Amino acid sequence: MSNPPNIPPITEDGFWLPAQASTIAAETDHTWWVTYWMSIFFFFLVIVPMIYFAIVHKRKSETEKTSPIDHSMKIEIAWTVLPTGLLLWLFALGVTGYANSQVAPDNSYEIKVTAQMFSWSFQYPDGTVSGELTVPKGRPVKLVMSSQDVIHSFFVAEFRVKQDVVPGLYTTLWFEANKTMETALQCTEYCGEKHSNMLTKVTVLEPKDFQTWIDNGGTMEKMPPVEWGAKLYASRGCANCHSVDGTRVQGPTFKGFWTKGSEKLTDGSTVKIDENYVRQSILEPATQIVEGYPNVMSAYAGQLRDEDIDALIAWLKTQN
Amino acid sequence: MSRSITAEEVSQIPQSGGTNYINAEQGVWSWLTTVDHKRIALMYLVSTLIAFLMGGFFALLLRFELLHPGKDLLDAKGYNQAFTLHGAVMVFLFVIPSTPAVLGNFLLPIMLGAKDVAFPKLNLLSLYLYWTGALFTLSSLVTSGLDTGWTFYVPFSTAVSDTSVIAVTFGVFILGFSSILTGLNFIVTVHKLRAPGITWYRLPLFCWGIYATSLVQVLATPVLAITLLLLIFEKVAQIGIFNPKLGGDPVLYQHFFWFYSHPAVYIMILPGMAIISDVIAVHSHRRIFGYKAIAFSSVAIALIGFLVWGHHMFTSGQSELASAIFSFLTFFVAIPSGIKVFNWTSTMWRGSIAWNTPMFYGMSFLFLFTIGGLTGLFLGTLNVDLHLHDTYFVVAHFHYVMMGGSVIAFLAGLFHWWPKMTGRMYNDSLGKLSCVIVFIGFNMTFFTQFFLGSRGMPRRYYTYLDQFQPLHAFSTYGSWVLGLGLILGLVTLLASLKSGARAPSNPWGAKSLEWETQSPPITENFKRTPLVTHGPYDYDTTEDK
Amino acid sequence: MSSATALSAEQAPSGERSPDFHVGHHWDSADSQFEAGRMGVWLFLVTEILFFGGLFCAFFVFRSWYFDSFVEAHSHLDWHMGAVNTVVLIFSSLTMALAVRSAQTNNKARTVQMLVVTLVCAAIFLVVKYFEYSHKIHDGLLPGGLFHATGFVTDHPQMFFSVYFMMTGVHGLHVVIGMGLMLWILIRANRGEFSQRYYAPVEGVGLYWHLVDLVWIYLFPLLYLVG
Amino acid sequence: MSQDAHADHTSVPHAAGHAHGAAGHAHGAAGHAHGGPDHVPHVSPLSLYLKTFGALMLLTIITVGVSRIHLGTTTNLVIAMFIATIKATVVAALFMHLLTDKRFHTVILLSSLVFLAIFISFTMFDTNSRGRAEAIEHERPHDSAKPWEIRAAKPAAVPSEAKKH
Repeated sequence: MSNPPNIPPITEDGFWLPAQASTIAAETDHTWWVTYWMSIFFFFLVIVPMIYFAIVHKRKSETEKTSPIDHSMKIEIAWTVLPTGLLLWLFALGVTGYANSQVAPDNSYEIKVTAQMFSWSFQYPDGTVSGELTVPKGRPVKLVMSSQDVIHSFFVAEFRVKQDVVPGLYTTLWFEANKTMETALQCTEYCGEKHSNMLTKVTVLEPKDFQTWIDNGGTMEKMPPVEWGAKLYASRGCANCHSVDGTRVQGPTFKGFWTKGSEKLTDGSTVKIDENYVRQSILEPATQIVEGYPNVMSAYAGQLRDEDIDALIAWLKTQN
Repeated sequence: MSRSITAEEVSQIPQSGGTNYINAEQGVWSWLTTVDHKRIALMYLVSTLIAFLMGGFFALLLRFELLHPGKDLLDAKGYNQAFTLHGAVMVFLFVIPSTPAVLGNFLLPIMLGAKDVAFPKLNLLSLYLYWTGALFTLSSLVTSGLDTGWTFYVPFSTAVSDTSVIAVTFGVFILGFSSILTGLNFIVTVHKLRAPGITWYRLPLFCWGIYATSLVQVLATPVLAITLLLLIFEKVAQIGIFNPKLGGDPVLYQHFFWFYSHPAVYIMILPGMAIISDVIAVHSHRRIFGYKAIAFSSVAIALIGFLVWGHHMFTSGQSELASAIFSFLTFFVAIPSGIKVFNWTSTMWRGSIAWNTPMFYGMSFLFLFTIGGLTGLFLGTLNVDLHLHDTYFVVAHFHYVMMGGSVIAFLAGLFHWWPKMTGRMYNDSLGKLSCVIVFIGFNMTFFTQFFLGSRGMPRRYYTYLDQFQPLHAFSTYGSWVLGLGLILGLVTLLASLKSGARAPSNPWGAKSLEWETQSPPITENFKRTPLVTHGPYDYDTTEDK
Repeated sequence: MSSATALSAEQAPSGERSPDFHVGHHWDSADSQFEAGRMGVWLFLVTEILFFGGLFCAFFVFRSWYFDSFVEAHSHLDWHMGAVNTVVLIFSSLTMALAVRSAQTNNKARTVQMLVVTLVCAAIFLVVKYFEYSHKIHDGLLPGGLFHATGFVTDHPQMFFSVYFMMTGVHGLHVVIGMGLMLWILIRANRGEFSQRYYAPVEGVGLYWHLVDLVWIYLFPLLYLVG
Repeated sequence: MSQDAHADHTSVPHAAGHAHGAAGHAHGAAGHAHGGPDHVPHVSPLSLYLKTFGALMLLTIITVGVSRIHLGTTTNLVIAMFIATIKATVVAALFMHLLTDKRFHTVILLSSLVFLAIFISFTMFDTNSRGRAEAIEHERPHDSAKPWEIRAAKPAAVPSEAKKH
């Protein structure tokens, strides 16, 4: 096995933490390292004496007498007050960084995020919709997120950000990427069978490249429709339920779909397979359920542009 | 002061034959209708160990599956069901009931010098409720399984999952009542059945720990009951309290759930701490350092534990202000835990430390729990938690606390009180060997997961990015070592039943009351109610007081 | 059961029932057993309060979110029926308290009488509840997704009825369980098992019943009067 | 083992069990087989129960009466809760005998209310303040470098654009 298609690895940097790629990452890592060294200190403070005592005070005879000292106010107060002070310091570090990470600057670039089982959809201010997240470098990006079905969670390790995406609630998250890179976005709230496949690619581009990307409707170079359709198929969740090799998954296979001519629906009627049928089935799938399949597909209305649907149709025609 | 006691001096020589609670009556029926707390404890022991083996089996399946990305053994559905059942069985059927219902049940009355718990029939009812709850929970194995995670988060569990959610939640609902009744029983027992001379400050610290646990059981578990009831009604009658489509709130479910389940973490760890306090003092033959500090920190943990549940929800969509407050309070629960750890280490100072199985497990606990506790600081710190939340770091953290803490402590307690419970001595070398293997296997399995998580590996993933494969594989190899060690430990104990030497009444030279009666005790625990004139840790010291 | 040796020492040799027949072998006296039992019941009531507490929490959360809906929806409840039930339940609390008192004073006939009256009150409560429920069901004033009444001007009346049905339903279940418990002590009282030295079950059930009353004391104004 | 008649029972009462809480009971004479005191109930006079019932009825009428006067829904709610709490206290103190019972049982009851209050208030603290950080941000724009200073300065009156250049 290898990574799911198009998902780049997380950039590693040292033993513990991934590389930093956002403006808040450094502060988060600072808190991490403070906590880390504090933990190391207290760990040895407990474990070294434990091992030392176990060795030097190993029992030599059953009648051995032991120390009568069973408390010491001074030392007990010391080991209560001192850690309390350190913990309050940790809290202060944490809450400061948190405040920074929660409140987006006013000039943020706003992207709407819709999560559904098991794909992500990013809608840009100009209407461009993409299954992958592409953001400009050096500009705060604010994500306004909601879920169509169950709870998901948005996590990009290099940005040090995470936020659950909840149905019936808008949650927000912001970051400012400070280097151009590619990485993986992972869903971190268990959302069902394909939870671990709910990944997508995050790309940070130079502002001018990002502008090009937006102008091309979410690609760097204009792709031919068939190729664009294939990409949408892979990135927008179609592949989870519709196979291209004829195996039956949740929904009908796309193999030989276009040449089949017509489809029998659960209400007994038969429809002709044409552009209108496909369009309708993508935008409002519940209106035309193919006989023998469950009504589980989410509606893509508002999430795909007309060009996207045209591209998908062009690609579907090539599946034989 | 010499260790004078008005109850008859029990000789150190092993008793052979004679009646005890095990052979007092014969036949299955005598066990199923018993109200003797010791027999009930033994039945709990067998039941929870079966649950432990099942949970462990699921764990090995999970680890095996994670050897490589993609399918090794299970498909995604099977994996999701395995981790759900691993969590649900371990939490609800093993860790929560294990120490209170097994060791607490067995020892609490004896340590108090009582003949039984306050309500013996209620105690038996708890056991039957446990069995009934377990039956419902495990029924999912033969029906359609369960794939919601042990947390049953809505709306996945209510709107999407087509598995046996109702049966399992109903089972857990019943298990909750078992837990409540056990806690209630113990609280009244500690208040009302202490033998003459056992003042609050002469209680063994085990009793303090169990008492604190019981408080949490009584105060927190009812909220779980109503939560699960609402979940069931959501599924059968679209009640809508947690359903965003109807105006309900899925985050509210998390509040309800964690109001119970965070204190439940203390239901799991407080008894472990209770055991360790006794094990370390007894095997160091030393007065426990900071008795009152340990006793009150147990109660403090139990109470502060109710104020911090929101730290499970820092990324949930909870209000930022609430997160800040919950984070602040979370640090205060770290302090009493820290105090305990310092006191335990100090108890070993100038002690007479026996290198035997219970002490090995006790020191393992100290090592592992310290790591578990300290890594909790990372998760309580708000901005670091944003990075670590729902990653393997969390998995590693709570396994260090639940497994490295509670389970290792349970094993320490089991090895410590095994001679009392069964009247047999086990092979100490084998016991120590099992501890070393468990310790190595545990750290291989779970320490790896800390840096898996900090590098960005999310939890509950069936398949994962290629870069994590070597670490996952190492963790899996560790789980095999861990499994081997645990099996060796159980075999050591079981072998003692067949071939172990008869246990004297006080094999460790301990001072608390349970060691004054014979091993195994008679049904009434003591031939007459003891009058206690000294504390549970009054060991011979270098100076006379 | 518990050990034969312990019991034989406790039982009076005459073969007559010892005055302590009900005292478990692990108690030193009837009094400490009684005290322990009462403490146990109180702890159980704590769990009951927290159990209902979850629903109160849901009530307050949704009331603050959907304030207008709650105000509008609560006017669809018939406060007269709620008031009747309040009186019935408080009266049953009185008779329950008197049943305990009669047991304490060895008045078997009065104990039985009072328990019967309490049972009847509980039944009246449920009958009134039945009429209320059937009226709501008829009007489609149902919880959550089942709600199909029309004519509401606010958005979330179904949440009010979710909370209403859960609260009154769980409370009603407690009334039913209470009736079962009362029946059980009624039979025992009728057999003459209770006296001034042993009436713990009557008092325990009494405490439980008062708690059921207590919960209703809050439910009535919350749901029926002010919403 | 001693052949003493008290073989199975200490003659020392379980002192610890009685140690806490003001005893509300007059303990009867000891002297039967169990050695400890027998249970003697505390019997309240009949008139007390009847008066309690009367008071509860009166309070019910007041609740209903007040709720018919419109003082604003929340004011009405507070008043209704206040009266309900009086009623609950009366029931607990007199019908449930907390007044004459061990103080510890009152502690038990109150502790449940404390934890319930924690549960409801913390939960509502979240549900009623979600998204507030964004609102605060809108009024008081935020400087990532110094989040606290800006809050302390509280420049709520300054239009956000003017401050940010």
